[in-house]
Amino acid sequence: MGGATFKGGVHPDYRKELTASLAITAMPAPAKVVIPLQQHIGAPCEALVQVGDTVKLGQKIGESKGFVSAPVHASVSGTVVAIGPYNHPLGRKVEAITIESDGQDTWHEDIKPHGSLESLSPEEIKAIIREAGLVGMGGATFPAHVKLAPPPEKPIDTVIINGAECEPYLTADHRLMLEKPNELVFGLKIMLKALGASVGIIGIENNKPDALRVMRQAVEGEANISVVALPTKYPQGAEKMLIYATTRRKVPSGGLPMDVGVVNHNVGTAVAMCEALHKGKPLVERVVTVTGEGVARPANLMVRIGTLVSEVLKACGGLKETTRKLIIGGPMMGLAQTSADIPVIKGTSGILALTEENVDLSEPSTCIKCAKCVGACPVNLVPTFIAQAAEHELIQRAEKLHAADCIECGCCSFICPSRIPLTQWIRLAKADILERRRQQQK
Amino acid sequence: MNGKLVISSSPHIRTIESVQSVMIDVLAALFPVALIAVLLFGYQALLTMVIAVISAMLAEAIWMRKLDIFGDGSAAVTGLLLAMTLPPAPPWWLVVVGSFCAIIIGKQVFGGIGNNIFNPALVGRAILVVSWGGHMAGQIWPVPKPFVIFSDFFYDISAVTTATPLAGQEQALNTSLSQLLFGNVAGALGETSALALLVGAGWLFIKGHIDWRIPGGYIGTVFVMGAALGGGFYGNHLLTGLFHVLAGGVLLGALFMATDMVTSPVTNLGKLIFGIGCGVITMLIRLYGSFPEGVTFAILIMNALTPIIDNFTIPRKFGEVKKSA
Amino acid sequence: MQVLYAVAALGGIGILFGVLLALVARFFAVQSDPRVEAVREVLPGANCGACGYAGCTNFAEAVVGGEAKIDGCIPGGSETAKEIAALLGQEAIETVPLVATVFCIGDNRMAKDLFVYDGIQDCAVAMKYANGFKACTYGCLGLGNCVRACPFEAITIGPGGLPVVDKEKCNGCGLCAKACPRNIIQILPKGTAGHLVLCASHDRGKSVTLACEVGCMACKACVKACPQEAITMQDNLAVIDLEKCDDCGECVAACKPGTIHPRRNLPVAAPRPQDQVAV
Amino acid sequence: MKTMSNMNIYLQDISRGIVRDNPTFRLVLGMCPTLAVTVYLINGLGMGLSTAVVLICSNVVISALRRYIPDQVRIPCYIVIIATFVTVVEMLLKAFQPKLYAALGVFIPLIVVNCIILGRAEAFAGKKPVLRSLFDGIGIGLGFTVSLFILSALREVIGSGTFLADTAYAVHVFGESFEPMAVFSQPAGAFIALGLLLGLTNVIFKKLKID
Amino acid sequence: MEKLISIIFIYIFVENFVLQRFFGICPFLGVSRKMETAVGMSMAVVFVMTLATLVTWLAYTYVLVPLGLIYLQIVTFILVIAGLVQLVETVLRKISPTLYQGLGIFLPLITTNCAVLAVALLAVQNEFTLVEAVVFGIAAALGFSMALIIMAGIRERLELAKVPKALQGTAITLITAGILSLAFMGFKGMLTL
Repeated sequence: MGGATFKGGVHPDYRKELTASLAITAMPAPAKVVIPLQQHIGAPCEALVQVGDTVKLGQKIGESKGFVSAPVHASVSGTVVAIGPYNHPLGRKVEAITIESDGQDTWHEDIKPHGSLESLSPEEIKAIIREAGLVGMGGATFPAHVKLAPPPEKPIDTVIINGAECEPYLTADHRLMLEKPNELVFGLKIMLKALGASVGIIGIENNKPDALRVMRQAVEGEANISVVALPTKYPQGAEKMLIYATTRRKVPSGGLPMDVGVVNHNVGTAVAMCEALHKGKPLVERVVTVTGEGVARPANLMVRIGTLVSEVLKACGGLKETTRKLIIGGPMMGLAQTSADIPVIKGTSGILALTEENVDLSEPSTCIKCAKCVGACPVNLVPTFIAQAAEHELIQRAEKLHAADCIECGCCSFICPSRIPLTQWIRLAKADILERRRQQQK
Repeated sequence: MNGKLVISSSPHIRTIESVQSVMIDVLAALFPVALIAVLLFGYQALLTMVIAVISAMLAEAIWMRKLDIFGDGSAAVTGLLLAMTLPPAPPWWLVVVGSFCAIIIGKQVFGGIGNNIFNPALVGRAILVVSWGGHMAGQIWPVPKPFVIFSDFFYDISAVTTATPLAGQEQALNTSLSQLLFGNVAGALGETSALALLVGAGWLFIKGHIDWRIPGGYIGTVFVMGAALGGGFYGNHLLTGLFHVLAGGVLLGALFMATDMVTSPVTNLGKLIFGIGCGVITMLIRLYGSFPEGVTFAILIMNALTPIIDNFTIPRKFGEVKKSA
Repeated sequence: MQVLYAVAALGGIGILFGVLLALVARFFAVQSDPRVEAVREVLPGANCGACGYAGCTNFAEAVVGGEAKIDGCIPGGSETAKEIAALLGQEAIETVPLVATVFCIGDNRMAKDLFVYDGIQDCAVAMKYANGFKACTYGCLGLGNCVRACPFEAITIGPGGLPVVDKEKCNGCGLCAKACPRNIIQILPKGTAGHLVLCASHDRGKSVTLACEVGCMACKACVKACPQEAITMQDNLAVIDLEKCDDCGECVAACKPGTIHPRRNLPVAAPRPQDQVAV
Repeated sequence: MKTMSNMNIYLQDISRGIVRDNPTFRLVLGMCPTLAVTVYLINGLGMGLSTAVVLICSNVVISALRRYIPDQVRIPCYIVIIATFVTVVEMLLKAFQPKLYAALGVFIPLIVVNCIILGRAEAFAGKKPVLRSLFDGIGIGLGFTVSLFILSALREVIGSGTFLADTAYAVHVFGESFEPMAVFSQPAGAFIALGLLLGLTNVIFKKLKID
Repeated sequence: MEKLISIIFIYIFVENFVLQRFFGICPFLGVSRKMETAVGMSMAVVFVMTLATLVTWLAYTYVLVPLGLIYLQIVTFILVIAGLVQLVETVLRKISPTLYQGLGIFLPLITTNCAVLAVALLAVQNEFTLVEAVVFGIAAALGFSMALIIMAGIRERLELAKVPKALQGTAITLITAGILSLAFMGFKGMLTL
């Protein structure tokens, strides 16, 4: 195994050298945190506290009854000063709890270790993970416990840890692998036990030789866990691509990894899982790569959930004058922001500031049918035709061209010499198709 | 920060390539063969190329009412490609008419770059061939004179003439394969040196602008059909196949004309089908038609079929489950 | 003799086919929509295919079914189109001539932008990103959905980045109003009488002033000034009842931001000076 | 006064046929002969006039008989009438213009299926009085002839370098040494020339604001 | 046999009815807008042309020639074709509505398709035998279909292209047909009858 890879993909300028050698440093807790009640895919939480309440670090302050959901916790100790809509990285305003820190960081009394892995049953593990509010920390923010509870007719034999970190600029996972390899492996073991799976794989792109070395050391003696070096290519870390590269299993179109007996999790999630079990610590902080040519002092920071991005940037020396784009996440799939007045949430893997030279505002020109997008598409679509169909509102045609299978990795837009926003068009077509399907079901 | 933040959909970084850079790469790829042509045919070859490029750019600028003559560079590429298909010393007006037809009828009436159905340079050439067959594809061609440009700058290349290797079996036997490879052979400017064409195409291949399927399908088919049906001169069927690959416009067509991005299929399977189709039609015309060469017509016909090929070769998406009956 | 043969042969063929056709028509009769038949009757019947359909009957079916345009028959020309329109009862629409009117004058000099949008140039798409790049969430984004929707080329985006309606070409079909995701375009009866409040913002006064220099800030000065009581406040936006308005112009004088304009002299947005254009 | 307005209608019928409803450039009908016979001007004119004659005659006869032709079988009747006139024209040409007849070949009998004629029969002659049908026929027929004249003049001058070749008035427009752009005397050139002319008419009509 | 093969090849590629001989231009321009209709029309044309050549050849050889009425061929042929088409249409409509939907709706368009009359006239003019005439009819129809389908593919793509307004529709279709005709000239001289 190893060396197998998907067809297509692109090789952007990775620019990881900005932060790859910088160890994770803890950012001091801010005076105020804003914790959105929805930081995950699924049902939003309801506030468990009221304005004026005193909360402690790690105290559960939001909870939902839905299964596909994850609770939120206070990331500082202090007083709730407001509950109401606040800016959210996803673009709209979302209910959020604002807490003013008392500077004490007093841990909540319920936070205590859960005992050894051997003593816990899979059900108990899942309950612990849910209580800790763990979600996919690569950016997808899918509640972690849900992935560990597949339906009984879909047995899982393999758990894959995604250490590819194929997004340019980002190094948060890279640093975690270097600095917390044992915690990561322990997190993987927790998952294996919760799922009753037998094989654990850690996939790492081979542009991170140090991480490969460290992780290989960490898994020495673990018979059922292996580290796989992956070719450096974007989007190597996309779920389906990663599964294919490490196991040669193809997730069927429209299906989920569990259909081929696989579950995958992010490096950050695995480490957080370890801490949830060992220390009983809920998800109140995460590693964020603050980087880009527009940031004065790029860094890998351990940041409390709910810290405002503006505060984080201040801790890194602020933005340069030439900054023209502020992105939450990586440059390929991240979301551009209108302001820094947004909180860091569980899925915030990076804060990226691009400057004028990296922001290409040239007008798109006509497609010259160079077919580079066809070659780059990792899921074998013909992006230019889909975009054309979307532009002329030919939704049926877009559907026939499998627009709904797009994973929105951005390769086509990246590679297009005509600068056509292909990904955006396809996203549009996808939304229209899903809307139509919903209407047809009615 | 000065200036407002920019909001766009992901991805937020772009390749440094642009339409213009792609076109410049194509121009660069044509340089080796252009150089060989000038070395062989002297100043007239250079003049032909310059007139073709300038009049093509002019035609585009006039139609689009723009001042930026070079623009995205596509007109220059069309002009140079057209020049490559012309004899070494055509009358100047022929070159100008060809360029204007190529740009206007071949490209601009369809809406300009990216929208044209047919390869503009070949449309221009086809119109010239049908209109002035005597100038374009007559039986007499200037004999190349290596390094004439250094020895005698104003040497009139059309003074001594011969027939092209494709004119008949006799001419073919008079031409050695190494002659075809290095280019010391009568023919259109871009049909001379196979080696120079391969070098240029190699550059495009490295830059990722062309893909092996179209040239591969095309050249492979010509080779196979040449070997099987070419009559086996040179005493060997395989050598006959090779002759058909190296002689005439097949390499120029396969490497530079058929691979024109706009007018060839975008799907991988489609590209292969396209290449094979070009090969079959080329050989049919060469072996059984009244024209000595069929590259132009073959590629134009396959251009016309491109939309249909594309529609029938949409690739299977990743993880698509084969439908069981 | 020759003539007899000719007559006999032609007549024979004629009778043969006549009888055959008559028989076939009787035994193989198929019911069809009488309206299709009626439309079929007024078509030239040349089956030329210029309409893109397989024949006149197909075109008739398509017209009745609403697929084809009434003026789709090229040989028939405008006369046939009129006849078809009469048959399908569509001529009744043209009673009052209508015209599209843009209810926003916040051009790129008057209205502030929050950020620069880079992507698909489409108003509805741009609105998915933080509700549009303008500070005013009601104002025109100027990306031209209305322009693309207009089949008569009656709308263009003017120099100030706002749509301009060519009153000559516009026939008030309303497609632009439907295409506008901000609902800024209204279809009004043609004419020059009356005044209009050229703003669509329902925001409160303070946020309007922050976003746009010419937005209605709901100060009610016009309501008080109007002697005809033609102006009412509807959800923080002044609205003039055209039937009551007598063109006295008191409201124009009262309106501080200059949002109200007479219909006979609608403003055309001026371009913003080059040096201020954000790139 | 009444006659005046009547005259106006007739004049309108004629001018409409030539300009606004020009069969070639506006209605885009009868393309086959338009493309096929316009290599030389004389052929184009011959075709145009032959078609015009058939059109005028059939228009008049159909209009005259319009009350007596049963509705259900009107198309076959029209076709018979048209075919009869086509046969007459074919015989006349064969007898008096054998050269032209040979040049036009199968396109003479194919006048029967020229959409212009049947189209006018259905759209106009079958409904309107005889006199108006006559003028409509003249208008449309002239329109067709004019279009063929323009197209064939263009193709002959560029494609052969001559004007009115094969007649007593033949001239070499650019002199004998001119090398004509032969593509225009080929089928391909016919398509391209007509396509470009159509585009040109669209531009001109738009500039002149004729609907 | 060789002659039959030559007829097929020549009338599909070399002497293509639409691109080189200008027969059936009207439906070629009108019905090439969508691939679906182009395919339906093609099938209908193959069917009718074959049938029409057969019937008109018989009518000519066994009725007109013996009676010395060759001058009636235009009237006879067009009547026979019109009647035939009408007959087929009515029968089809009743017997097989699905086939009618796919094929029958194109039948009226064929009556005035000069390609059909031309094929009948040319079959007689070229003095083909019955078999040759029928093969000729099929080949001509296939040639027509090929041009139609290629054009439909191109036009579906041109629908989405930025063709200048004045050239949209018929004009650009004609220019495309011109280039197509140019391309097919490459087959010139391949096989003769």
